[in-house]
Amino acid sequence: MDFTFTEDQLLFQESVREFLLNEVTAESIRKLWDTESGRSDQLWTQLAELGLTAMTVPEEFGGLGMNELDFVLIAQECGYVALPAPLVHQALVAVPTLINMSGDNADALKAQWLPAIAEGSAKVMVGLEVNMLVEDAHIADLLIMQHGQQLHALTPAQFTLQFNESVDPSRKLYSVEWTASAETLIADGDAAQQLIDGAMDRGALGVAAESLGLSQRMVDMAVTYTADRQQFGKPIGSFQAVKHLMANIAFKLEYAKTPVYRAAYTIAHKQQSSSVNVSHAKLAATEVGQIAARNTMQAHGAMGYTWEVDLQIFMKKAWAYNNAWGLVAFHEQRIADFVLSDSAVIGAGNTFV
Amino acid sequence: MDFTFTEDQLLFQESVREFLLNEVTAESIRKLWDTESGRSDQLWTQLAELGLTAMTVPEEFGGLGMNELDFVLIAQECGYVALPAPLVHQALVAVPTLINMSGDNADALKAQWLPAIAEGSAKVMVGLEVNMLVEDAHIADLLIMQHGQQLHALTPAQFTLQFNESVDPSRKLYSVEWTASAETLIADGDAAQQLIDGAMDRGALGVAAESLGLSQRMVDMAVTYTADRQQFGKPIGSFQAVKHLMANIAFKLEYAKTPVYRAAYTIAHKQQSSSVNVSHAKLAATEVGQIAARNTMQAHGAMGYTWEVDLQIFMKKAWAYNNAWGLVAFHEQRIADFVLSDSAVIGAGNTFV
Amino acid sequence: MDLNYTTEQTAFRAEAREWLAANVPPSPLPSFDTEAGFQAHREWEAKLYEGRWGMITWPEAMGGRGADLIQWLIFEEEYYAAGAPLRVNQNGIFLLGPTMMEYGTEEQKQRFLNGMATGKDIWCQAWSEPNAGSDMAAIRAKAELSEDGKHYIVNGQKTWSTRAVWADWAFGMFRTDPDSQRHKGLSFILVPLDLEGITVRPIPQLDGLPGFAEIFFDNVKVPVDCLLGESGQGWSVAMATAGFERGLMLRSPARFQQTAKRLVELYKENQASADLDPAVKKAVVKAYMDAEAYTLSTYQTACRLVQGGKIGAESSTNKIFWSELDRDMHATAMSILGARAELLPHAPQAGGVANWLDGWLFSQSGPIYAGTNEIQRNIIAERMLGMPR
Amino acid sequence: MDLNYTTEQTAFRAEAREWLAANVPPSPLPSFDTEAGFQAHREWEAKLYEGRWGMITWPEAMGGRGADLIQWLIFEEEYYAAGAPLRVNQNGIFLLGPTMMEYGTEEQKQRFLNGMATGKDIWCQAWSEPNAGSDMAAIRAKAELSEDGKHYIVNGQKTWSTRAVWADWAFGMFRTDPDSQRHKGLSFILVPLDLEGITVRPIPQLDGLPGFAEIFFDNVKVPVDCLLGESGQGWSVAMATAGFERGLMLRSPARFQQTAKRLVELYKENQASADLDPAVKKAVVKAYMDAEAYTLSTYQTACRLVQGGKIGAESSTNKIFWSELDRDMHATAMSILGARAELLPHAPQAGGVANWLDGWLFSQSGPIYAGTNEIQRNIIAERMLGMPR
Repeated sequence: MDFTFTEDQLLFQESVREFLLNEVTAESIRKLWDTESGRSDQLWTQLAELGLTAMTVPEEFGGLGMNELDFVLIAQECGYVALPAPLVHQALVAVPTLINMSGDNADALKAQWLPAIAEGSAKVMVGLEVNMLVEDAHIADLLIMQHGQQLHALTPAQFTLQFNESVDPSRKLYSVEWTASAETLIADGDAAQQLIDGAMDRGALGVAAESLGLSQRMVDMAVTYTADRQQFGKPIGSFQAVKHLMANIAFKLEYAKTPVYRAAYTIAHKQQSSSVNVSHAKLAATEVGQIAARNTMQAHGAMGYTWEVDLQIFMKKAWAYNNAWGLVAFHEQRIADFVLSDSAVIGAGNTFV
Repeated sequence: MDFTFTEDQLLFQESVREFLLNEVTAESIRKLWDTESGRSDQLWTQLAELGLTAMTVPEEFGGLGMNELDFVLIAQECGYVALPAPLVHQALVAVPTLINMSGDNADALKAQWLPAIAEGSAKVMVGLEVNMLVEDAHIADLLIMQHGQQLHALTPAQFTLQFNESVDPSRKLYSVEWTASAETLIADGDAAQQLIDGAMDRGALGVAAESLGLSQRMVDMAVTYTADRQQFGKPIGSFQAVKHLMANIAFKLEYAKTPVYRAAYTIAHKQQSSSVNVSHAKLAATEVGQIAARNTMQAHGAMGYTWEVDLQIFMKKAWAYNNAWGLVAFHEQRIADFVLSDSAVIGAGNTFV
Repeated sequence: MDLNYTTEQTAFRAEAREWLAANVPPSPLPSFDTEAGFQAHREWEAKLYEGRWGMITWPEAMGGRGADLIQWLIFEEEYYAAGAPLRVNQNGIFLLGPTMMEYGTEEQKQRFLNGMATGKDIWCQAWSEPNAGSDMAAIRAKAELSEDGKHYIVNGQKTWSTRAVWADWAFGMFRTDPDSQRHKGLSFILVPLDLEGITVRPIPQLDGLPGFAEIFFDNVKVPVDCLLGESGQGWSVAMATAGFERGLMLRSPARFQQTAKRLVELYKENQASADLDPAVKKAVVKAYMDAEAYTLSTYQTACRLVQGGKIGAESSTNKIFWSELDRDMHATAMSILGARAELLPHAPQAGGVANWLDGWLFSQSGPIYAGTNEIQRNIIAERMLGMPR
Repeated sequence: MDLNYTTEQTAFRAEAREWLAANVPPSPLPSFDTEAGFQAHREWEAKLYEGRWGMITWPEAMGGRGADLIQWLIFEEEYYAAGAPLRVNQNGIFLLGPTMMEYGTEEQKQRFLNGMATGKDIWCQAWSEPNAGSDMAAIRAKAELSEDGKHYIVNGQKTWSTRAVWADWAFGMFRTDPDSQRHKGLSFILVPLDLEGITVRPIPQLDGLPGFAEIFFDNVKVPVDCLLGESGQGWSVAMATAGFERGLMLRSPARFQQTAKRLVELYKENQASADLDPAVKKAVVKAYMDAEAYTLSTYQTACRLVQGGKIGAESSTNKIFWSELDRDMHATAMSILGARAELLPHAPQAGGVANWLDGWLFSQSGPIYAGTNEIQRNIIAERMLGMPR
């Protein structure tokens, strides 16, 4: 029993954090808002150079062969800077979907795409029905699309996109028009369903981990702001009401972290509980995200309501993640189905099985 | 349009408050805890002398002929002192049930019981199935009991009682064993159902009004306590966190009062909306009761957790009222049924109809 | 207690309803946080004035109807139910207007009230400063009397001035006694925004539109007849205004009742999916109840005031209640909309999101502006409950 | 990260489970807030000691098993799952014991630890005073050295001493330097409760039982060898104890997991009526999640500590989390029980209420004792987030 990350994992997290804090500033994010694609090839190249695009790609395909647990701390850091690039999506959703593929075309697909993903020369996105829209479809070299109980792989010539503007200017959401055909089909029936379920869980894990980072960032910003901002002759951060707004985020955030790490672990180790664990992680982390948005907005006063203050970058993403990769109702129901089933073994001593 | 009480109503409320504050002290309540019946004949006589038992009895039966609206402020004061006597129950539930009775025995029943109620020489209680147990059945001279869609009237010889101890030592709850017979039957079918529904609404109105008083009392006690109690060199009431605990009761309490008054008005004026109005009143007032209990307990610190501190007298009653005269779910469903019906006319301009 | 409208009140409602049905623009005006929208709203103010529906609580002689608070509530109900435009000149009509009637000279009333009423002059507030937000007494912007006594020389910076970008006039507090501290030495001054030395810098809001602005004053010469009330008495004058602001006039229960009604409709349209989260139905029922409670309490207060009572702590309790109700209702709508909630209305897949997102963004400001809810809770504890400072 | 138990851990669990299955009383002991119940619990402590399950984290030489925190968590899980009695001597074993091992003299360890372990000496705390609750540094009870230096003469009053009514010994802080202020000049002293001049006045709780007491000291002569740690260093010694108290050892996740499990069962038994209030199912799911989260975080902290890490702000975050979780779970149970919720278990119509009402009453104290949750929030804001004081 060891519920800690290794020194290596923590050191790598730290170096990625340092890189991201330097490269992905609020200023650089706002600059991307004014570009057409909203995405930066240069940033992607940098991420690839750091090895981040290769992390979850198996070694035989030129990757680092790491798993969801290795990546979860990185996803948290991506949230902390509100990374405007589909790294988490690709590493946690697209790559495992490709890896877990079997059947006729599978080997060819893997050989074609995984090395390119690892080296940063190709981007692959996954569109599931649960999300209605596909994030970053406009920069995808390959789209893996759900069609009921099938998965299809599409190259840009095989789809057209319509942009859907989100309240978060960093989110690039598209509706995809395309036609399912035997030529595009890559998985069907149970095999496809397993891939879809796995993609769903990993997507939810990703936004859960990012939500931890987003929440931490909002708290850090508000703590800094309220230490500087003076009213009634003292910093507003010295008022108990403001302190408690922050403490109420901080203590809940602590209790959202371990469910996220546990979910990453049980996914990585293919444990049966992973779906329920992911739902717990998603609910806990995105709930903290909502509370963090509300309380840090309040602590910022009128400043928080402006376009100029960077809080909005993180707040709007936290709002959007509340409804992405499965609504609250969906995840609650998954847990209820487990907890209320006659076969559920719960209570003391049954957490790790 | 005049949503205020008359000078007379307010003056009478004040004189009743003064009487109750003098006569119904925490000390006197604790003394009653040590008696077998938990009730005081002397107190009942005093209430009768003040005219309170006669208030809702029609003038032709020796009463004051006042209605639910006249009585609601009195019920609020009864809550403020946690009156250990079934005045609200009798005036708001039993008396109107008798008044609204029709049929063969109705006139005889009214003539026998209403004058006695008015002068304080008889007590009549109503037992509805929604409450499972009957409060103060042990001191009732007449019990009106629901039996499905029937009402029966029972004298003490016709029932036996079993005491059910409540967390609130002032509540005297009984299960009643009795046998329905043609002899005891006083209303049947639709006529009985109407009486049952009316009793239910009035009972809920009563505990709603009492809950306002209970909540106000808890706030008053906690404000006093936290002004006296010193920690870190100043009164704990000067800490913002403690202030906000109290403010969160106070502002919600303000918005629970008008729904209670509106419900009393629409019942008194037999308006169709009264059932929905009562449910709103009950939900709002008992919710404030729960918040008041929690926050004043917290403000009292460890003192609040003791038997010695009088807060428990009011807190435990507020807890009990949350589940009396219809659970939260029941009242919410009544409002939902109205609001979601296709015929509901809601929105601006439709509050008073 | 009599919860029936009088015949006169019912007739008044009918008259308002009829006029609104005939005059409210068939489709919503563009946001008044855009230049075109601002102009359209200014024209709507003029139309309201023509029908004598612009400032119904003002005396008849000033173009109003001398309406009492009950009539005002009735009119607001009809106004919101008709989906009429927001009031671009609310700062003028509801805040400055009543203050001017109380504190203004006869000459000032003649000069300003008509322009305010007709929509010719749109007014904005110039109260907050970068370091004087919740703590208004910390104001530093100066207005020094010129040597000839004809002008105030105004210097300093104001911020969070709502609708200041295209407004004509501002009113606010300035420190006329440079050596004064806190609440003393402040004066209430009216400033035409086209004077030399004034720079208005728009502040974009969360939605990107410039809903408020900073105003910079660089040796601006404001004529002395723009002083409202006595010099050095600005705090008392402003408190009258603040009382109005936090009080009834700007937080019409009708607005929240209509939001609750739209929420019920949204829920019914999406009931199957919404009910997957059992909290939603409960929240919808609560929205209805709370909007009702806010209405009931407002009527009670209005009746008390009509009978000569004074406004008490209601201005703090109602600030918390409506702002948290508004945020909660919009949060529930966002839950119902699910994956669509984040989309702007023009997004191809946004079907049915209406303006809930806009409302959600706007509702974020409720617990902050006009005195944060933390400050209001302090006020309730200290002034209403008498807790120690 | 490896979330599997080792073979040794699994074997340890099996051993604990087996012993508990054979030894846990078949029906619950009476409350230890009654005299008979106190005695029954004292005997249970002795039985635990015999089986070497009383203080498993203590060294083997002292009758423990030298268990690490993971083993402790495993044991707690088995203990709560077996429905074993509450620990009447928890103040001794979990608070004073570890403190004494760190600060006690060899002679003190010999003298006190065995009596504590066997249940012969039941210990209570004597920390709070009427005016020193949340503000512990305001302690006034005095312990003055006698002229011959052999005794402390103790005077003053302590309060909120849990289980003090029938306890044998108390430990607490007293002011040994009469001129000292706040945190200085305090000493940590052990006091036998049968000394002359000591009066223990029971304080009945909300449920009417004397779960705590006031202790009055009137010229009580306490031998100087009852000083723990150095004279005047009481604050440091006590803070070590407070750290333990707020920390892991007394808030076993197992307790909350079992409550969550019982809540799930209660819900399933009453599902038809419970589902009429849609909030209930949501609350039940949340209870399960939060109890899991508390367990996960406790394991993480335990693993960190086992690897040599230090405890940080966890003691404040976990205080808030478990106490509000416990109150919420019991509130949900009260909702499910409906009209029965207020009934004592022996009421004829109480069928199925079990001990939920007792738990509800007890859960009220959680946000208050061991440092109110308001204080904990201050600590999180100031020490964990670095907000200004």
